[in-house]
Amino acid sequence: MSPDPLAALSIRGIEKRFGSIVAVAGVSVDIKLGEICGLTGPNGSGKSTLFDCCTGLQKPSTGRVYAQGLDITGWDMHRIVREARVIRSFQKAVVFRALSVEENLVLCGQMIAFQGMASTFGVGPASRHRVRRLREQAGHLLELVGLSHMRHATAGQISFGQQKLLQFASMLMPEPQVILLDEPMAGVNPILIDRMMENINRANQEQGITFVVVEHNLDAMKALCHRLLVLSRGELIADGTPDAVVRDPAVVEAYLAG
Amino acid sequence: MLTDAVVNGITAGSVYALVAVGMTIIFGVLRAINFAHGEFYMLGTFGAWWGIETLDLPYIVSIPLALIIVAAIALAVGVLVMKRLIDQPFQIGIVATLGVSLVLQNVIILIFGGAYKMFDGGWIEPVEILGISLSEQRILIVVAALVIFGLLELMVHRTRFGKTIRAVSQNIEACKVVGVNVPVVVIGTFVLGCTLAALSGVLTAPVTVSLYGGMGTSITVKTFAIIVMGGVGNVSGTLFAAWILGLMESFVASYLGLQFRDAVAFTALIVVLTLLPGGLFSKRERF
Amino acid sequence: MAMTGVNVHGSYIYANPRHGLRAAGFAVLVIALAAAPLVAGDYQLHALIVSMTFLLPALGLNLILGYAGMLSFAQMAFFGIGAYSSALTAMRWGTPFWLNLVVGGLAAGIVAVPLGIPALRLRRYSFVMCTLGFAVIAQTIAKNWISVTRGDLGLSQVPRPRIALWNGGFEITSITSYYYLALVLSVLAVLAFLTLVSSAAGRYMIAIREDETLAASVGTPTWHYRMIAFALSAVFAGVGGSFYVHYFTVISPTVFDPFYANTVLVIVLGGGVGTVGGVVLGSFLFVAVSEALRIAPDLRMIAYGLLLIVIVFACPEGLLPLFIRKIRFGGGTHVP
Amino acid sequence: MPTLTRRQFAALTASTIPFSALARPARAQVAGNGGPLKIGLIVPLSGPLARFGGFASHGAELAVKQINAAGGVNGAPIELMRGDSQGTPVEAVSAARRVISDDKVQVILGDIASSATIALQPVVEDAHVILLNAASSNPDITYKAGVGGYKWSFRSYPTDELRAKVILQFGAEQKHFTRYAVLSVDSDFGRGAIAFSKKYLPQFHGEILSEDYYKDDETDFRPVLSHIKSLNVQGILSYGLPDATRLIVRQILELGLAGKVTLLGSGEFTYPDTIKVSPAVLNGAVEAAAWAPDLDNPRSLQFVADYRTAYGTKEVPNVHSYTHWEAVYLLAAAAKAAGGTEGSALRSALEAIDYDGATGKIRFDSHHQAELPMFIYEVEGGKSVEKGAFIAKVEYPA
Repeated sequence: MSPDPLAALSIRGIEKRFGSIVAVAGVSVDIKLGEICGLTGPNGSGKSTLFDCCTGLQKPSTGRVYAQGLDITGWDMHRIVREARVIRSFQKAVVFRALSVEENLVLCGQMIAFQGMASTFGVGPASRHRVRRLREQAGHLLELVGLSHMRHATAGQISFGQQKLLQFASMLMPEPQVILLDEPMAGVNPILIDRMMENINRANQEQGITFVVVEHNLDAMKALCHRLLVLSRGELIADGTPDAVVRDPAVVEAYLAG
Repeated sequence: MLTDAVVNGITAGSVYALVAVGMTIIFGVLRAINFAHGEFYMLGTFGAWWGIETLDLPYIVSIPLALIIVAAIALAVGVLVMKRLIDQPFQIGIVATLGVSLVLQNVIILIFGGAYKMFDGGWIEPVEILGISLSEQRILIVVAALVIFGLLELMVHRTRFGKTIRAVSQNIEACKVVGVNVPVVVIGTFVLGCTLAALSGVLTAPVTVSLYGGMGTSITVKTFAIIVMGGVGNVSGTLFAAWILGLMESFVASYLGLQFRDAVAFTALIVVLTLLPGGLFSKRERF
Repeated sequence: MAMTGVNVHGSYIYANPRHGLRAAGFAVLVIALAAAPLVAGDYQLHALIVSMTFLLPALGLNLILGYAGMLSFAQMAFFGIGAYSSALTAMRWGTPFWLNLVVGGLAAGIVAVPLGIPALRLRRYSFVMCTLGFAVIAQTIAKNWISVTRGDLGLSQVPRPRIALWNGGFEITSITSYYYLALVLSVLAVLAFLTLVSSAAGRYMIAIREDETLAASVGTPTWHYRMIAFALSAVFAGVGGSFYVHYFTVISPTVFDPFYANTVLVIVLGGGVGTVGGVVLGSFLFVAVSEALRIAPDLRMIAYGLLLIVIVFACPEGLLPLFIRKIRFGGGTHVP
Repeated sequence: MPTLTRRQFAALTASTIPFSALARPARAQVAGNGGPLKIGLIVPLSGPLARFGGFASHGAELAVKQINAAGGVNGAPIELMRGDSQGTPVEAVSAARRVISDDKVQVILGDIASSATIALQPVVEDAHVILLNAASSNPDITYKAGVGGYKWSFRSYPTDELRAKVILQFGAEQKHFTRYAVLSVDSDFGRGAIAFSKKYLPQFHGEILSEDYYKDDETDFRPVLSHIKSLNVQGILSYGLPDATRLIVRQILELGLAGKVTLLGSGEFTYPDTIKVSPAVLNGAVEAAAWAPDLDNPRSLQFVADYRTAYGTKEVPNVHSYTHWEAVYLLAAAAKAAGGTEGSALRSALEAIDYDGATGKIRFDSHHQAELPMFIYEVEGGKSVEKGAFIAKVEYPA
């Protein structure tokens, strides 16, 4: 059970208990570099908790997580993002509502442009140059996701679907290796869902970013993912191509029972 | 001297507990720190003093009179101010209740003058218990605190109003959805909480003797410490936290010096919070 | 939706220093203030000085509350620490004024760090209580450390500021010179504040205020930045305290009383938390209101209290948004 | 060390001349210069110290009313502008600046809180306005006034050094006490008086066994009193607040300490309202006061009667009522002597004044400190009994 140093994420025996409740019951799985991997399962099956354990929001009770061989178990979230280049999204908290669309992107790019903490206090020409570069990069990304026209709008005032697109664009700013998306299509209208899938595919193909996507929308998952994982009651019950997995009797039963 | 310190701590703690429990239930439903809470304590003593001095009533009659007066004032404040705090960010509550506190304090100064008054009533004859001498009034305070906390526990867990209060403090949105009249609950809780503060004021007035407009301010600050230690919104936690604070203060004052009392109490509070961020009696932070 | 920390009201104007309107407004205000001694009497100048004295701790509170999302009552404790350390340095060693300012700011900032280590792990009300407790403890120390602070007697005849110049310098004594000193300090403080909040670090602080978890997910070391915000807010307060003590030339433990802390709180919340203009407006307006009400000493605090209640419900985001709206509708100026 | 001269109280009262006889020839100044006498009264009217500001305010207002009813000063009525200091330096200076700048007062009367008074000193110095203090106790106020620096600051209130000394002397000579506990207010008044007491303790062979200071809104003294009970002390040195005194007395009674310890110091121990709380506790209590309502002096008794007529019989004037009332009369006398209210003339008149107040002659020394007596009262049989008046010269640090 040694970690695969080439895997984008190597999850080894992750278990998470809250008192007597077991949310994740010993999951081990490798996410290969360059993959778009779906993670699904009924409500309460432990998908979000597994995400949390991989990204530092929660510490696993036992088990370890590796990113390309780097042991990131128990690291703080900000360190995982900065040093392991593994970034995640949240279901509800999507954008920084008081900031403008552009500022949201600049903020997310800062961790690369301003490495040391002292540099973040800089206001000289060098810092201004860095911010200008970030704005240029932001402008480019906004064009890609189709939000250029609302660059200066306050993020809290654009529609929820647009916020999700903004969120996605933000996550590309720090040039991550792995992106974990927590229900990117929930609450988004069909037209924007298509645009979202297009964006994910493009980022995957052009930048080689690995994706792990938690989603209930099975049709979208089938179209998007190279591989599908199914969790039920904290255990991994299926792992394979989307077509194979949706026909798996264990999966069907889990959904019917759930 | 040790028993003295314990008895002193418990009696002082009971006074704090009566004031603090009002604040904690108000906090529960409203999630707002009531900076004017000490002022209702002050109004209670002034109400009773007014009854005794101006209407020439005996102390026992002036108690309900004071409570009725304060409840009426609290109702007015509740309708005019507190009701509007529902769903507002908490700093709005701070400024608004600071305003209420300034108004109440200075209206009293305007009506009765800034000078201190003397409270002439109550049962202050000392009695000996376990070799410790204390006034009957203090025994009354401790008994009253126990009775009131018993009643409050019953109310919170057994009555419809109590259950509604708990429901509102746990999830105000859900309560609105199921048709709970949230403003009524908030105002009702506010009036109840303020009346409890006033009761504490009336009961302690015979032992604190003097009254003046600004007397509520320090009570408010101590009350904050207690409700945070007790775990905000926790009725029995408040009583124990108040007793613990009373005991702590009593020991510091007895063995270290009165001038260090508040500082040591707050240092202890900081230590407690550092170790148990949710307070002493709350499994998790509820608000 | 903040998952941790104090939930600050949702929508206000983001501090973008590039707003032309803001820069113009700031310039007009500074010019108007610079010209004030031509028309204002000593009393009015004094009131303006008091406003500017409170502006510094208010900016500090704005940083910690408006930009890092935590309500602190320790602000006036830091103000007091700055005042005491600055006064003691000046009285013992006759140090120049600018050095006293630095000493006051640094002393407050340094004390903030060990306090912040336990306090910043706390959330919301526990944090509020912790900072309130700190003010009480600071007052007790000031009262009981008699060999240094002279206890309740306080320090008096604190030297007036000496401004060192090539020709030897001069001592600030007249109210007009104090006024200009306060104005220079305030302008510098506001500029420093604007610079800070528009830097990358400022963006991180706003992110923490908005949503601490989300901020961490974009690589913000949240604890560090909250600590920095806390320490810097103390520095602002300490510098304010330093100016205060050299203006009033007296300091006693009463500086730790809730009165001061409440004044600063009202300035920030009433003016507009999370905005620089709001705090500037707040400090002038609330001192002006409290002074204007002196016409009726007996009714003064009642009226002040009523005003607080009315203002907070009429414009819960502080007075600044109200003013901006007026400008927008009245002058047709578009604020993006 | 101050030289202490003890006089018989009777002699002091005998020398008191009725106020109407005070008129003395005006100096060689043109009458009416500087306009009517305008006094800015800066005291706490809100906040926790408002309870003292109220008394001071009533006293000063009564004096103004009386003087104006009798024709005013130099033919013009006195004008009194009140300003709220909240007992804080910031508010005191703001209030003072306002009355100086807008109302053009020639005199500031105030504050009660020492820190506020000290903050006012440089302000009046720059504005060339007189500051007359009639209530603060911080010794710095006069150390740094007159030849000490501030030429415009005056204090017409006896010093706490005198107060602390006479109490210890009375305790040693009359009561033969040696064992003391301290329970004073945590302010410059309470702490300052105890600091002076420590200076004189060796001289009177006393020792302090415990030392506690209470906050001005303290309500629970039981822990301290329990501690004091275990120490077997004879006297409690208490320089405190009158309303706290009542609590202390009641809690002494509660703890069964009545008759076992004696309160000495200052805190209205001998006022009828205080004695009413518990005569058993207060019997033998010794108060050193700058003034007391039962001072056996016709002018003082008339003041008490007028005050109670004006503000309701229930309100007994306190020492601040009296000192501020007398201070207004003192200023009126100075204005009369100066023949006007022009600043420097008024100041010279104050420096030279020889004024007969209800408690004795008011004359300012080189530090602008009035030499005023301390009265010793003792509770005997539930009644306040005057034991003598003491006066001393203050010795200033070099």
